[in-house]
Amino acid sequence: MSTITYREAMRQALRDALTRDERVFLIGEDVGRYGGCYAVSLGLLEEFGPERIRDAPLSESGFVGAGIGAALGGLRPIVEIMTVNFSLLALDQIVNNAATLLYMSGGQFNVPLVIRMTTGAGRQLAAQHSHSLEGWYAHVPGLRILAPATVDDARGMLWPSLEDPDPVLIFEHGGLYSSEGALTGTDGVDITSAAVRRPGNDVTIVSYGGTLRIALSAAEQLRGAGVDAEVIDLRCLRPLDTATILASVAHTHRAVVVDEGWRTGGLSAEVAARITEEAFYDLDAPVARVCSAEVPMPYAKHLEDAALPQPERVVAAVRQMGG
Amino acid sequence: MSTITYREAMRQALRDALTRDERVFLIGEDVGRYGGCYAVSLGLLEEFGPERIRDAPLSESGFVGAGIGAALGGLRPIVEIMTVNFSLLALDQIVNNAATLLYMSGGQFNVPLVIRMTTGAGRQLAAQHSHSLEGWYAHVPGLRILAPATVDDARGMLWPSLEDPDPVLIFEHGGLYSSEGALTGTDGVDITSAAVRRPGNDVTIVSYGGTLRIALSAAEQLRGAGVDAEVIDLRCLRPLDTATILASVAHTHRAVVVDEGWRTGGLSAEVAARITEEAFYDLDAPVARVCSAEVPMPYAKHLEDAALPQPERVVAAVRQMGG
Amino acid sequence: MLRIRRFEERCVELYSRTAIRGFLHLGIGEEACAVGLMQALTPADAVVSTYREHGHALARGIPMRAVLAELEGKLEGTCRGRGGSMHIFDSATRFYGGNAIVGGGLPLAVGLALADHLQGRQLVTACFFGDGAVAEGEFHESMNLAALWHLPVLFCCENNLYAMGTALARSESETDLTLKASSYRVASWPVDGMDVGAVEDAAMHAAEAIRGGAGPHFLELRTYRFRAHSMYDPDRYRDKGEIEGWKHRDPIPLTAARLSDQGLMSDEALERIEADIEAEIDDAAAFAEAGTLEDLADLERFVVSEAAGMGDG
Amino acid sequence: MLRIRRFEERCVELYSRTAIRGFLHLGIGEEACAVGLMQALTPADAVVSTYREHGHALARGIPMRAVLAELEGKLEGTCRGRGGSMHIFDSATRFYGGNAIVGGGLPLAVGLALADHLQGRQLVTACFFGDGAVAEGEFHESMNLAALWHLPVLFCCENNLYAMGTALARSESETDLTLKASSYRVASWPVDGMDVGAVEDAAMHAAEAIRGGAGPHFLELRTYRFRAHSMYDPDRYRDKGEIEGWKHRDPIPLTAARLSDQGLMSDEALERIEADIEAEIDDAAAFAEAGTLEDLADLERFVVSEAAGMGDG
Ligand SMILES: Cc1ncc(C[n+]2csc(CCOP(=O)(O)OP(=O)(O)O)c2C)c(N)n1
Ligand SMILES: Cc1ncc(C[n+]2csc(CCOP(=O)(O)OP(=O)(O)O)c2C)c(N)n1
Ligand SMILES: [Mg+2]
Ligand SMILES: [Mg+2]
Repeated sequence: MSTITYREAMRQALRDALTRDERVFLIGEDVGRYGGCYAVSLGLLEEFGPERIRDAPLSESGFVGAGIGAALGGLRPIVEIMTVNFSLLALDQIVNNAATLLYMSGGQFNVPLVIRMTTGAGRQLAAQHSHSLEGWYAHVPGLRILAPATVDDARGMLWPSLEDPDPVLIFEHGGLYSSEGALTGTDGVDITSAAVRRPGNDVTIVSYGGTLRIALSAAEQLRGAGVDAEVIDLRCLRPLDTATILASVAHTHRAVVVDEGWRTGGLSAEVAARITEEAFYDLDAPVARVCSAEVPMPYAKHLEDAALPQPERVVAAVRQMGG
Repeated sequence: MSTITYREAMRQALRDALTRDERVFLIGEDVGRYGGCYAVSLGLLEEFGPERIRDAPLSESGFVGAGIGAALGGLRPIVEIMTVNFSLLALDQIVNNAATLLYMSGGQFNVPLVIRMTTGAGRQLAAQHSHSLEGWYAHVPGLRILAPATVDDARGMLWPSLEDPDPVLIFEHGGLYSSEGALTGTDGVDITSAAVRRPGNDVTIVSYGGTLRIALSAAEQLRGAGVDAEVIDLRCLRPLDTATILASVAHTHRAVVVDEGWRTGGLSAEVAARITEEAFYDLDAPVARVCSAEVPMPYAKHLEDAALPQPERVVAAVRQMGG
Repeated sequence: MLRIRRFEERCVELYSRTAIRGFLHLGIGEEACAVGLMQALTPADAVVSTYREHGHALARGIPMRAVLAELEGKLEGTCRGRGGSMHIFDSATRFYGGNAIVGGGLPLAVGLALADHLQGRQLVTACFFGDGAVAEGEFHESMNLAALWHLPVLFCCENNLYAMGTALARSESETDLTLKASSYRVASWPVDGMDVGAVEDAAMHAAEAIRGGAGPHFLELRTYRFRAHSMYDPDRYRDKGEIEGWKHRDPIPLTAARLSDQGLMSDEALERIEADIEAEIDDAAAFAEAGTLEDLADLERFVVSEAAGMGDG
Repeated sequence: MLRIRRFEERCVELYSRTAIRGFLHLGIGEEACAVGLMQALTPADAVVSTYREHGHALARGIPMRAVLAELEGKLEGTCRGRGGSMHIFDSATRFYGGNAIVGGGLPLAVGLALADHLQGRQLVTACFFGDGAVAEGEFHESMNLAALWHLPVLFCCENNLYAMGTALARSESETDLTLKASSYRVASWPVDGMDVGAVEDAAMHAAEAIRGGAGPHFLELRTYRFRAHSMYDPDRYRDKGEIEGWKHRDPIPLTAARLSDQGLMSDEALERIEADIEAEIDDAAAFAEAGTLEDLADLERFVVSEAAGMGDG
């Protein structure tokens, strides 16, 4: 069993997809000559040529829309938006075209498109480069939203996403690219369900993407204090795998949601609302949320650290609910 | 006490603001010569001239950004985005500039800007013209989000919004423009708190903007069935007036949230999560949500009706919780 | 053209009888653009349109029955009644909508052309949009991408001089739209959009060049809409004289006169055509009226593909 | 220019010592653009910049101490450490950032100019952006708005031939950016961005015209960055020869040589200037290092204005 970085896992997934299916191509800013803003696609230009590793000018709406059109035209585009921050410029195309064409056309035109983008904060990139807006995308019917948190998911989610006849958005947390893990397989993974990353009995910690590490670290700290936490990795943010969450809560009777997005109206609100709706009488305490402070992300490290969810805040939330 | 349409109330508010403060101007697509897509600004061009009633080309990002710049430059712009559907094209400017400049500049540059837009469905305008995305905006720190549901609020919210030193977004539900009501005053109204539109004892129905009518109609139906519902109009979607909601729930022990947005990750999730967090032990049943079906809005009337929240669905939700 | 004109006139009636609802945008006056342009396309080519697309849809060959049923929200419509007037789609003719976001179709056209290009197909993607769309950022991004990558897109700008109530001169600092196209190195020329022959010639010429690998082309079709922007528009922003002036250039009488001058169409023939058209419209109207409504149980169908079987929400 | 160059060189050191973090974009090689341009502005004019803005900030007169303290995330920085390298703001000099969204500042400049125009002030808003930004829709929308409304914007495109690793020719179908400006009827001309005198002359000329009511102007400042895009960039996409070639046109030795040829600067004077600059940088570095950190209790300050007292969240 080999150890590999998240970045390398994504690159393998890309290479694999490009090799397996001629219709697949990668398009985005600096994916080719530069090798990808986060070096994910480094070397692919040399391997697959400029037609299939296509550098796009700075025009997010244009090339995301072009990806949608290319999908309509029979290809299987992988569009890379450098980061979620810039995806706002392409949001109209994603919401009003990619997510909508199939329904609006009465079932005639599906959009087999994959959009990848980096998300998250933690590297002192300040307000305009630190958004966690995957929760917004998870609001939109017609989209599948994935958040690989492990190297296996980074490696395994792309191919089934390309096989999905509808648009799939993959959010890669910027803080994960250099993280390492053991790759257990190279086949596609299930992209419909959440995973229990650590079984436990006393409290359910719900996390995804960049917050899985935080949840696991909090669980370790809690173990020291005699609290046995179960950690869930949502993996698929839309549609949400409510069943896995509910099964856990039925068992632990308590839940904390850890989300790097802002608290108000974030994905954490939906998870909390669902748990409460479906498992109200199982709960011993209200579902807690540990999210980012409701501020544009500040640059200074001490401020950024204070704004972001930290394991200690998760531990504190659990303790507060008497868990 | 005069009766007046919501449209006319908005127009009076605009005229009043333009008269009171020379720095105020209105900018947007077809606000001038055409008279406004929903005829809100009809006649204002003749009254205030083309410099202050400024028709903008189709370039949402451009003219919204220009509004932000003009606010930085000492003016008090009112930017009209024809409908929330097109606001996606300007979202980057709103999130990354309007909402962020004050914080990012360490308190130096506030943005005294008002953005108005029509929201909502119900007129068979189909998938790309029927969004209710105010919940997204309510996610963003630095913005104040208002949703006038009555003629008094349509008349009274604009001036205090212009006095707010920070960006305020006003969402006007398209189905309300022709509705009539009694105007009780022309002074500015409070833009920080929710209102109890109908006092009651048995269940709290939380609504805003276009769903207030639905909530009130449901309350009437419930009265017939012996259930005395309290109806809350949120009015201000960010910051949320949690206190008013909690006071009601403390009294009724049950709550339904009625929201025209999609259910997953919508504003309704936040309201439900807050109530549960803060009033868990007051609740006799989990908070229910009545939202739009998770579909791109269909054109056909029977499908659109089925997709939208209706009083009957609110009644059913209340009955289901044993209220 | 006459078929489109009469069809849309019937739409007005149906709208006042509330059989059609929502926004209804008519292309009355602009029929020569749709009809002339489509002559240059093969069935395998693709079309991307706007919310003012009845003419494009009919000229492209989508059956009138299905179009009208769609406008009436019926299951038998092109989109099962989910789209309505602004969203006609048809896979059989590669008609990719019907887009109600101004400028929203342009990037799609770039992508469709990219797919043809990468798959080595000598096809054209015709992309319609209005003069108003030219101010949107998506116009700019799409023109640049298509030109940079030499893609087979035929940009068809229906310049009817107004975007709702905004005249072109109050929307563009440079009102010669062909100059704009040139700034992307896109070959472009202005065309009399009221002359169906001129549109056809220009489109043929452009499509041929595109198929030959000459990259994107831009046609500025100079036209005019005789009616208001939509059924909601009181049309306060235009001079009645201006409208009347343009009516002298109505493509339908112009074409009829030309054909009859050339001895190609007798009065009788014209009458017969009118009768045939009326019969077709009556038939379509009866079809639409008799149409059924999508089952409410199917409200959530097609949010995701059925093949996927993975569900949403 | 030398002051900016030495300042940025110190930034590199501070970055490797981790005193500066996040993204750091240097303008080394491009100093003549910032310095030349600012000569044409009065203190009342406005500046909108990008994430590569140290040079603009210093040339505009923002104290070096405050800039460096900002880069180090200190309370004494221009933005209390909330902004960092990409977000320098200064109300005293009307410096409106520091924008990390490519193209995001352009509409702001249009609005600032609109405010001046509507309030009858004869001011100029100078808006910096790179060649990469030209492909964005916001460039297009902003150029059109400024031109349509005759607004006093000076568009300053720092064309350094690359957007990260993407060469201009792989980003624009038309690489002559002045032609693009012309397509909006915006007066424009190319300028040798390595020649501070040429930049100053062009900026003076344009600013004067703008103040005289001639509407927006566009300067294409042809320049080059000697270093990588950011500290993270391994700079694999450029030929070393290309970089070396441009180094012969380094504005600093060029200017020094010119001044000494003209007898305007002795070697001694240059040494003195170097020494003064070093002293200023040392002082700024000491100031920044001694700076304090914002109190954590103030994390949520300035999300909304304090005057408002209405809170958020
Ligand atoms: C992005 C966007 N902004 C605004 C609108 C509202 N709107 C619909 S049509 C229209 C005018 C478009 O004019 P033009 O492109 O010239 O097309 P025409 O209607 O003249 O055919 C406007 C402003 C919209 N649908 N989409
Ligand atoms: C909208 C957006 N897309 C992508 C990026 C990532 N990015 C940052 S700088 C840059 C290149 C910009 O090039 P240019 O405008 O030429 O400015 P330069 O860096 O050369 O000064 C890119 C792609 C961004 N910041 N914003
Ligand atoms: Mg038009
Ligand atoms: Mg550049």
